[in-house]
Amino acid sequence: MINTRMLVLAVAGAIACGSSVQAEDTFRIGLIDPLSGPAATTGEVGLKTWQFLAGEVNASGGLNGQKLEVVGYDNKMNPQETAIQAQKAIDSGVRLLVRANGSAPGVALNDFLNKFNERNPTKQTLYFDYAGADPAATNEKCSYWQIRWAANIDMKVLALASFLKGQADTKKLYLFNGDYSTGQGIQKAMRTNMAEKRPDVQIVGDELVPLMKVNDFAPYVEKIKASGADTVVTGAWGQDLALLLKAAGEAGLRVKWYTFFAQGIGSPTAVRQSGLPSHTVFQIYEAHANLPSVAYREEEKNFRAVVGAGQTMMYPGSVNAMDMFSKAARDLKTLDVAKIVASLEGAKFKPRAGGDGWIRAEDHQVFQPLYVASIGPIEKDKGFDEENTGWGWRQIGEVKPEDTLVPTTCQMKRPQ
Amino acid sequence: MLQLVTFSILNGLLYGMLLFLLASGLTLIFSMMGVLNIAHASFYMLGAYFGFQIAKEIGFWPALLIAPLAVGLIGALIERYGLRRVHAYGHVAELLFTFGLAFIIEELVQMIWGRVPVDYRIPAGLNTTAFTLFNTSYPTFRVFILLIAVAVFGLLMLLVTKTRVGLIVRAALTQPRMVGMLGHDVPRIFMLVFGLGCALAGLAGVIAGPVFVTQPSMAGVFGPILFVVIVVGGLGSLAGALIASLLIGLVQTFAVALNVSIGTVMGAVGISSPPLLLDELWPVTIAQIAPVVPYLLMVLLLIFRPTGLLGRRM
Amino acid sequence: MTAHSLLSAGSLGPARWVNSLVANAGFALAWAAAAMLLVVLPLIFKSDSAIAVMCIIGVSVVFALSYNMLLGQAGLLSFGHAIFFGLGGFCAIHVMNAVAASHAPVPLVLIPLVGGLGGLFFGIVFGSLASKRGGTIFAMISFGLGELVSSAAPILNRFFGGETGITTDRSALYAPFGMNFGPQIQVYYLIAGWCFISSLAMYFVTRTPFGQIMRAVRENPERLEFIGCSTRRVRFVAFILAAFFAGVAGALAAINFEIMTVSNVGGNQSAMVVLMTYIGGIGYFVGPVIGAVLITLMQILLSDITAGWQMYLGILFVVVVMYAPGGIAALFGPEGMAAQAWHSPRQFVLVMPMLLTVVGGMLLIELGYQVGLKSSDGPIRVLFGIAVNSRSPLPWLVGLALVIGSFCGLRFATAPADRMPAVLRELTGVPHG
Amino acid sequence: MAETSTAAALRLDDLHKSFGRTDIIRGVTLEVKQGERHAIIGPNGAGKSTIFNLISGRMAPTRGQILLDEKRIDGLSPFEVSRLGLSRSFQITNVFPKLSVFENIRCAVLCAEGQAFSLWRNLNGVRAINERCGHVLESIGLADRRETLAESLSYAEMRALELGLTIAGNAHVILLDEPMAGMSRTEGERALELIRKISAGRTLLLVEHDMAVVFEIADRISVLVYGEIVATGTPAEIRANAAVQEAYLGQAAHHNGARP
Repeated sequence: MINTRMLVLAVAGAIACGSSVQAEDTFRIGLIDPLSGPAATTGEVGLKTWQFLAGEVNASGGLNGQKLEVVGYDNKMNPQETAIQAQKAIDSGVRLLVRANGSAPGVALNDFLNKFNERNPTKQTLYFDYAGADPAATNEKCSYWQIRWAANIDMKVLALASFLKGQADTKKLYLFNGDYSTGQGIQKAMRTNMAEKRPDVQIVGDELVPLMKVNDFAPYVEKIKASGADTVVTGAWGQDLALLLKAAGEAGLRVKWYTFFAQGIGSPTAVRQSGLPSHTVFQIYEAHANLPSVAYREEEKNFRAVVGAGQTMMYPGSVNAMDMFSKAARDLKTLDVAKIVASLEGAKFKPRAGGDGWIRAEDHQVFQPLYVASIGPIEKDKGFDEENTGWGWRQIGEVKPEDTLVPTTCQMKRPQ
Repeated sequence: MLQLVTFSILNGLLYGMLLFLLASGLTLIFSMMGVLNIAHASFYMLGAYFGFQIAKEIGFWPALLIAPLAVGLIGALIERYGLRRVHAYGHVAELLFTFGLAFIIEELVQMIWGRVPVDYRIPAGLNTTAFTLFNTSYPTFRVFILLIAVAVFGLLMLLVTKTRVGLIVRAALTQPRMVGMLGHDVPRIFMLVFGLGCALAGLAGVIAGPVFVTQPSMAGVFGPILFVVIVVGGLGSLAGALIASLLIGLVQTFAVALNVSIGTVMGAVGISSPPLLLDELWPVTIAQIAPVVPYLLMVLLLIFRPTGLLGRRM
Repeated sequence: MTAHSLLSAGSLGPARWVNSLVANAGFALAWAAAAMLLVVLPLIFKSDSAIAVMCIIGVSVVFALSYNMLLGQAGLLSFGHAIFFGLGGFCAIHVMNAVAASHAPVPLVLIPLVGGLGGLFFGIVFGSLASKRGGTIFAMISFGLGELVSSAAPILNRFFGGETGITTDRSALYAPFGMNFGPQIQVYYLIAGWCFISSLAMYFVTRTPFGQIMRAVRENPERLEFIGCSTRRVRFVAFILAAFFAGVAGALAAINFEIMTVSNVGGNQSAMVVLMTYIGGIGYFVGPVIGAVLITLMQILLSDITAGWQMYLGILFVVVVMYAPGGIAALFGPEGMAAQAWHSPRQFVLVMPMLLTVVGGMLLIELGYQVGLKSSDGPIRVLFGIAVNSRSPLPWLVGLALVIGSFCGLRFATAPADRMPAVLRELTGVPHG
Repeated sequence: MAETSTAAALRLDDLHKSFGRTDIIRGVTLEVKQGERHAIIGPNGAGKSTIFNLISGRMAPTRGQILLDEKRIDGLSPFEVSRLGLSRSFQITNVFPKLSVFENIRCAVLCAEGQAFSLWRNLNGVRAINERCGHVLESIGLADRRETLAESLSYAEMRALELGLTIAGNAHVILLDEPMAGMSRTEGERALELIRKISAGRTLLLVEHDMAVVFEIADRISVLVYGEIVATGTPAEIRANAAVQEAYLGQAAHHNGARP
């Protein structure tokens, strides 16, 4: 039978590649993110970021005599693929997984680890979500084995609302989001928060557009125009954001754009191309290249030196994650992730970006200051620009972590 | 409101004409060779990237000429050395060949230009506003696209109706075998038509690239809608393709403009209470499902009138 | 589509029919051997990930075989087969959660059946529309339906669970004899069992009268009408059978991953099964099995080694379509190239230049990625254990030389055509005698 | 001469078919008796094939009725007509190219036996079916070719298989569309024998250009000119019929010219 012959060969191959040998003195970190296909751009930056951070740790003598190595696993943005890649990583000795892109893979990984760590107590594995935005991952789908180092979208919306409180010129608000969980989340949270913080603001439009399916946003732009909005809050990202801004630029729509994902790859370029006037596109995020914090700008400089001048360090969460992980490892003198996660519960820390941060024990959600910035021309060596567009972020507001406190529904199952 | 309608029409026309640029080539190829070229949108993408590269090196205007030719040439070569040998194995094999081709082209584009959108800008000369209606400016470049599309449509019609080649093509639409019998080199005609179709797609890419985003996923975004167009228009009918393109362009833009929910629509036709399990559809607005509408149209049409609006064969 | 146009859809020609009759005694043995293999595999490959990989392969095998019922047997090219894989899986996962919640004494082992019935149900719904016509129209309807479902799914949050999908815990179900299917190995045997049963069932379908009629509708639907058989009904039955087994596969996936998301009904999933089935070979029963194993491994493992795994997939597919329309199975089949190659040294020699072509091609592709997409990683790329500088012209020249040289070598070496098996003749472009 | 009863096996009643504005069949009324061999002749473009397509369900008539054993069949789809016991052959050979001769016949038998959708029995296990296929193969003289692919048969063999497919079912009325087309003399002889054999005990409606064959085999002949029957009768009567002479022979030159 051919199929049997094939199967043997195939699986033999699988093993050959699957379980690669690891040196004794290296601690391997598995990054599970899209490394092929359209979403790979973000995944690759994530991989570079973690390899950069691991390099820093190694330069400072590694952790407890062990060098860090970051290995990428391609989950193709697919939750099921995420599970199998996690399995592969753990098999090859990985005990710390990191991941950021897409909420489905995130939830899948939480789910996988909850069961896996229970079923295989000897191979318990920790997982850092270094940029995930889906609230579910720290609410109904939360996991003891996950720590989320980025603010989830509910927190960001809350923060934005409290920022807009101080923005008198925002009177007519238009909500423009993708028709998927995060988009719907933004829509809902914005409405409730604005009603509470700025009841005077009138929500003149509320759009949910199918994800990555719209070719021409001009009709939507016409609609926004017709609504007479002065401010648009959008969770659009990547292609959708680019097309939206482009159409707006063409039609000469002049509003303030408050975005959640404008630091994403290609988006600064898109802003630049759109022909929109400077400092009309805003983002709210854990950091930006031109923060007041000297320490962070230093890190940004080193990062760009390694990865390329155009690429900002777009995952500040990973910096905190690596800092806190190595600190815990050194304090406890161990790399046993079970001990480490236990020690991190409720831990307080000082983010390099500035301010205070802490890991909430109930849901392992990290709280830290968020920054509102607008993009516009940056003079040479007066700061970093984005993607070599000559435009960069300028801070216009900071939101204290206390103003991002959202309750959690997480019922965490802690191992006995 | 009037403003919304006017600009919806304008944008609908623009989008429709772009669709037509692609659909015309696709439908020609299909009706002549019986090949449903799944990779057609990939040639549109190639056009955009070539356009971007050439515009960067030499300038936009040369790109407008060279890029489509290059894409057409590639298309012809693929037909000659790929599709033609597969032809012997029948239509399924041909379909699958183009299916695999789409895969490869997307990967090639990523390999060469990366996965990030490239900075393909509207040429300075055309980056102005053509006219301003109800204090909304309409960009010159969109007008330019419209003009090009209309011009191409005109030329295509001339080619098909007035020239000898067109005569053969039209004959081949209905009587492919007979044309061969009449001693025409049918394979060569196929090659030319395939090249022409790809060139048209390439042209669409060159002019659409700056308006939309030029990135590896652009083929995947445009591809499916194309089949809707040629099916709705009727396989093998240029006029049909035009009508369908405009129809879908307008349907999509207006669906966006509407703020009606399915519930209200259903209520209007007398189905007030949602059927089991579908009740969460009721609050969904037409704008939300705008991009789904064409596929509904396509399936219904295929089931009840597979010849499409103006289709001849099948 | 004309009957002629479906020649590529493989066939069980008399030669092979005789073989299968002769093999009739042997085939029971073969299946027994396959069963044995499924049992012992996890004893050979113990690592968790190996077992996990084999689980996924099992799922893909069932899925691909179900697809080949349409494409290989009935000659129906569907671009929306994932609908039934996904919907079956979702039905299964909802039932699993319901069972777990109500503590009903339903063992996990029966869940794939639920998936199958789910697939069957939706198969009947969509099949009644799609089976109206064959050929290209069918392909397009299936495509349209696929797009419809996959674009409607994100809106129907209750059934599809939105973006995060629906999760479950297989070990929460009623577990007789302490089999709670927590450990992957238990899941493996569940999947292996169902894979074996489904494959056997699908094999038997090909040997029933209906199997014969399916091949007839593939060959010449019109004639079948005139000898008194409703082709629409044939297409319909074939469609719902395929949908049933796709549903089973979906349920197995749900059990294995304990999560289903909208991506499972998506176009990508539909595309993958086309690739698997066709690359494996639609003319042989084992074809899809080979394809499923190969493509699944490529998906899971190749992505670690190279950024261009999809490129290789696409090229492999196109090469198969162009040069080996019978698929990989045909190469090993009775008149296959490889089959000859084994026992004819002359042709075994020819396998060498082919391999060289492949090596050269890989070299060029990897270099391409290094200078293009991966340029930020620097010019050096380690290939076949050698560090290659993608900036220097030498490796490029080597690659080109390998490809062109060995390809030309093939063309010369393989004349005269008449002494060559068909596939090789195709491969080397020598015109038929 | 087969015995002829008075009951009509097939009756066409004022049958019309028009494509767009052009009328192809213009009120054909025709009665084929049980067990008779009836031939339709007429110049090219008279509408012979159209009549076959109407009877066999390939097309629906614009007006008029078709009765098989006094039951209306007009407008039914081909497989329904075939189920009612009427089966046809095609002028251009129309078989299952990639299936073996045996499989070809077996398909027809399975359909006729209502076994087409049986999913619970082994194909080779159904002895009755296989034996019946054997008989059919015997009767069309392809027994020794049973495992050959249909596409690799000789032309004459293919025509035989075509007939085999037509009679393999339970059809008691068979329509043969130019069974002799493109055959050499000797092949023709054998084909003629074959037709005689298979039409025994069946009702036969035949369209054929080879007049020798028609006048030799047919019990009755109908002459179709421009979609109308100008005459029906025994070969002798037709020979004698002036109208036919005029209408038909007038065409002869053109008609022969048109022969392949």
